[in-house]
Amino acid sequence: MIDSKAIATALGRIARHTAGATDELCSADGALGDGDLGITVSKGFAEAAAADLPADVGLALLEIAKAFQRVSSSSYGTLVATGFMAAAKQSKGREAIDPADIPALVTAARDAMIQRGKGALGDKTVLDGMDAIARALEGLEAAGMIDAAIRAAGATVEEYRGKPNKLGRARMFGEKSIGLVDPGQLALLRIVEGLKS
Amino acid sequence: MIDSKAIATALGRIARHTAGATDELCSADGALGDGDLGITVSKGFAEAAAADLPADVGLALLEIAKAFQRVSSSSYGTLVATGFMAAAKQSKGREAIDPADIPALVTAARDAMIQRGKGALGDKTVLDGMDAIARALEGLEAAGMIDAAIRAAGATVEEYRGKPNKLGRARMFGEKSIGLVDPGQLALLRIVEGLKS
Amino acid sequence: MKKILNNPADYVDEMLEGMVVAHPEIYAQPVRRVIARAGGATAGKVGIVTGGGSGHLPIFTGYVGKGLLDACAIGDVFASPSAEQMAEAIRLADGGAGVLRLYGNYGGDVMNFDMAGEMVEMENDIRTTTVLLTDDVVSAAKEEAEKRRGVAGMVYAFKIAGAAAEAGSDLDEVTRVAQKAADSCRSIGMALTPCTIPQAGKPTFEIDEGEMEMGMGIHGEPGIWRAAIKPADEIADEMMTRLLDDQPLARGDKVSILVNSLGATPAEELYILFRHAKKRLDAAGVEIVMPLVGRYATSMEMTGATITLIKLDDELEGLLKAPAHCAFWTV
Amino acid sequence: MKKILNNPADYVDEMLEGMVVAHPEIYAQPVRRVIARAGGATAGKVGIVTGGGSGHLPIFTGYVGKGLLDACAIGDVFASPSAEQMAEAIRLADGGAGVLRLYGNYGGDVMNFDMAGEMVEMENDIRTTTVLLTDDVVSAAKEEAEKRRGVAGMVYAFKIAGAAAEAGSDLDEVTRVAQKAADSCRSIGMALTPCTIPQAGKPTFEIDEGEMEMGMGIHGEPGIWRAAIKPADEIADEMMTRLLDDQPLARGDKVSILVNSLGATPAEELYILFRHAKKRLDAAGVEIVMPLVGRYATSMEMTGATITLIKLDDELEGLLKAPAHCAFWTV
Ligand SMILES: Nc1ncnc2c1ncn2[C@@H]1O[C@H](COP(=O)(O)OP(=O)(O)O)[C@@H](O)[C@H]1O
Ligand SMILES: Nc1ncnc2c1ncn2[C@@H]1O[C@H](COP(=O)(O)OP(=O)(O)O)[C@@H](O)[C@H]1O
Ligand SMILES: [Mg+2]
Ligand SMILES: [Mg+2]
Ligand SMILES: [Mg+2]
Ligand SMILES: [Mg+2]
Repeated sequence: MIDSKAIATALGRIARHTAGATDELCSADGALGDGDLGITVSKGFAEAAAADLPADVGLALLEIAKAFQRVSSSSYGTLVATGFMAAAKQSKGREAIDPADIPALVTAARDAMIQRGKGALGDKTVLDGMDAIARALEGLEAAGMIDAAIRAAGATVEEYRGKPNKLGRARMFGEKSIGLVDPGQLALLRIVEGLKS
Repeated sequence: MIDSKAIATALGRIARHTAGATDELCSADGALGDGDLGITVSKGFAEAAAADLPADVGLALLEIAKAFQRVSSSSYGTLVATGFMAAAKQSKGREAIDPADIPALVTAARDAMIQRGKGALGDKTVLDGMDAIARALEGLEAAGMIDAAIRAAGATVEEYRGKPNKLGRARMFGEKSIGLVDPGQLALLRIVEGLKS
Repeated sequence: MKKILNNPADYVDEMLEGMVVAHPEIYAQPVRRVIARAGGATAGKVGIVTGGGSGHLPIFTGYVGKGLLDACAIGDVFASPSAEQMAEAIRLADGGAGVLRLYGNYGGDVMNFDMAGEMVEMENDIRTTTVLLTDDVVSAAKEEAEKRRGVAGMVYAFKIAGAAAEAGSDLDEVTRVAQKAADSCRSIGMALTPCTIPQAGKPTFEIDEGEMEMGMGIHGEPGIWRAAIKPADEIADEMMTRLLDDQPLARGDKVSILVNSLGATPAEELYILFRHAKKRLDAAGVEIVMPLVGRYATSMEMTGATITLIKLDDELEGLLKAPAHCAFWTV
Repeated sequence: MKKILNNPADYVDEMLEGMVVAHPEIYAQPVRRVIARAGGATAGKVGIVTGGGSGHLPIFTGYVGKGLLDACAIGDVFASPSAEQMAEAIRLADGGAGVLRLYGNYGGDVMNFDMAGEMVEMENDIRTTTVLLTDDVVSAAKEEAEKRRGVAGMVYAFKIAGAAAEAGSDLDEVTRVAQKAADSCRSIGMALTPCTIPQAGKPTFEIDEGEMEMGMGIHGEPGIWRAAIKPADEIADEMMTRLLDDQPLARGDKVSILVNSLGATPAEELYILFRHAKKRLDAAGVEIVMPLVGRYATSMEMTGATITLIKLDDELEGLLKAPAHCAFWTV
């Protein structure tokens, strides 16, 4: 079972890992956008890791969403907040969640993010990574989840490298975006890697 | 006797000579001002040389003043026009002037220029050159006048090189103007040299 | 970085503080990074809010004022404000008749404004509507026009929607004319030099001394082509051709035209552009109403210009000409 | 040269053409390089003319309009117009009540305007007076204040003299208040980057990336010091100190303050400067009336700013606040 304390520990790991990826993510975003993604992600997780999480898992996830909103209002920050908010709604009133519930939470987050950003799967965004993770976790034992998520996120980055970006700032680069990694997909990889770090 | 034709011939010479001094005068003015003096002088004399001069010497000199006004309204152009205008007033109604009248005409021009520019002798301007020429010509034979004017204008340039500019744009440079030639005095030297060229 | 500032992190807050103390009769900042009308919301009037990144004055905050906007949420330079700040702007603009969210189509802004709309609907029971500006013709093909960015066309939309709200129209009506204004706007930009985001400390893009970029966005988004600087008339011609291709005009049509500096380009050069743009419209038999030439939507010290055309019918023309007042513009 | 232009030799004429066709209800160009009011001179009203080099919009031509100027002679970029053009401006401004020549103290302009005055007095029997702006405190010591250059203080003098003329004052009276306004103005500038005169094609001066120059004139005339760019508050402090040293203000005094961009410096940064300048005036117990923050007197795309203070009594305050309208400014 995963409680609010376990979530706090995981956030601390992600915060440390993404802090180290700040420059990498900024330059990936610099090539296709405004170059702020590393800041958004590292600041967001630092703020979330520093937050005092309530015992109710739903409220804890809401707190994380709010932390993201406070420190970043770039697209990715808002999307991450949206994802956590959707997961929060599903787990409200519980002091712990079952690992078996995780695929459903990821799916809920993915769907909320699709709605918020009016994006589609296949547009070469973080959504594709979320979708790959959700599908990879389906029916897995708790023990294998993190590795599966990392594999899925990493495979998404590579799969989309050769495709053009169709959403967000990167869309303007059109064919020039082929060959470049989507910064949001890369950020998602670094985030899930953080869970294992 | 000097008639309107002789004046036209002299203008042609000055125009040719000052055209060759354009860059030199622009860079002298560039060091202490806005760098347009070479253009002002060469354009002004070119326009004057191209003008159709009436036989009346006074009206001819007025035409020269107007030509200067037309093509340049930088300080030097206006001062030259003012000088010619003053000389024009003194010679109106005559078809030719006596070389012996020239010192008086230069003096009249100098005085009008002092009034127009609210300057004083010693401020390191074209006025000092005009004054030196007026004094040098006093009582001279026609034959020696041009050489005397060139000597006087040249000596003024050298005499003032070591002094600070006290008028016009160059004033702002204060002590930094010491060691630099006043562009207006240099221009006057090139103009009188033109008479001999 | 050739900028006049203190700590780059304070750029936006000090700028807002200066603006409010310079014009206390127009602007107030009841909540950090939210500018509202000095007198508060007007009871019974539809509120209009906008929001977006800083660095575009008079856009966005500058246009809060009578006959224009009621409140504005403002982010860091070129960055979206937060959903919470936008929600505050909506609350401050609310006079009980609902609030129109009127802003440019940028991903981050849209997500945050949508979230803000949900927040105030749930928490404050305020009815809101949205109109997005999508006037930049080079930012997406005509078939995907809804994906285009919003640029200087915002100025017309603010003015026209603001006039309708001031005249007492209800939320649906204000939303309708705002959408009509947005639909009638087409813009295109060109840039000669970048600007510097204070906290980044380096130019937003690089460009050679002799080069220009046609179609560049106001944050340095890539344009259509980059090449040696062309003569002003050729620049104006290409810009007008692209605008008129996208929204053909017929003899007898009426437009307003905004020739706008991105910041450093001086008024002198805007008039040189205007002169040729007008020739194009004259030749097409199109009448110009209330032309705007100046700095209406900038990118700080960027060099370049944008041209916006808005096709007017009698309704839009009347609203465009109605009185309005803010620190940057008086009609 | 990062400029939008056609043939550099046509820069001024095309700019004027564009300005007049953009605002035909305000400006007319009856004679080349002379801008007059669209409706012509107002019979019985004192005329006010100015003149100077191009490249400073809204100065000079921009301020022709109701409650402001009647006509303006305009030269090449940064160069004086001719005496004949100035004489034409005077003739066009003359409504039978005499004409005030109100302009900045630059050698060439003064000589040409004096000549123009003599011309119209002789040829047209128009009575003229002169008031010179000498507001740039760094351009000469206080003991030689009459040698100082005129800069952004012109804006206040145009506004105040224009209001007096519009109110029906006679030539002596308009001249008196114009002189009073001129005497009450003090300005100082600072620059970060040069501009390029179109026909010269190269920057007016060179300055390192990290450097600023305090006290520089609007044509790049040398200033007081050049060093690493200072924080905005320190810049504002030095500028304010120099202005207040030259014209001390007492608790209870009233001023208007103009924080003006030389062109490229954005409104954002003007407000950052204003914010600190206001703190200085607040601390001194000096009241600010109608502050102006924006681009009122520029040097094309130069980066930098000027601050002007004008000390006001009730008479000047009333005239400053009187209605006025031109394409660049509505009061
Ligand atoms: N509308 C959208 N829907 C889903 N993902 C998006 C959307 N827009 C951007 N993204 C993702 O966010 C990443 C960029 O995030 P960020 O740098 O915060 O954006 P910006 O700075 O442009 O607001 C992209 O690489 C992409 O994966
Ligand atoms: N008020 C004045 N009285 C006399 N001579 C002057 C005056 N002002 C400038 N000059 C002379 O004119 C020269 C500069 O001429 P010019 O380049 O035309 O001036 P600007 O470009 O500053 O108007 C100076 O070197 C000086 O000799
Ligand atoms: Mg980004
Ligand atoms: Mg961003
Ligand atoms: Mg010169
Ligand atoms: Mg000159």
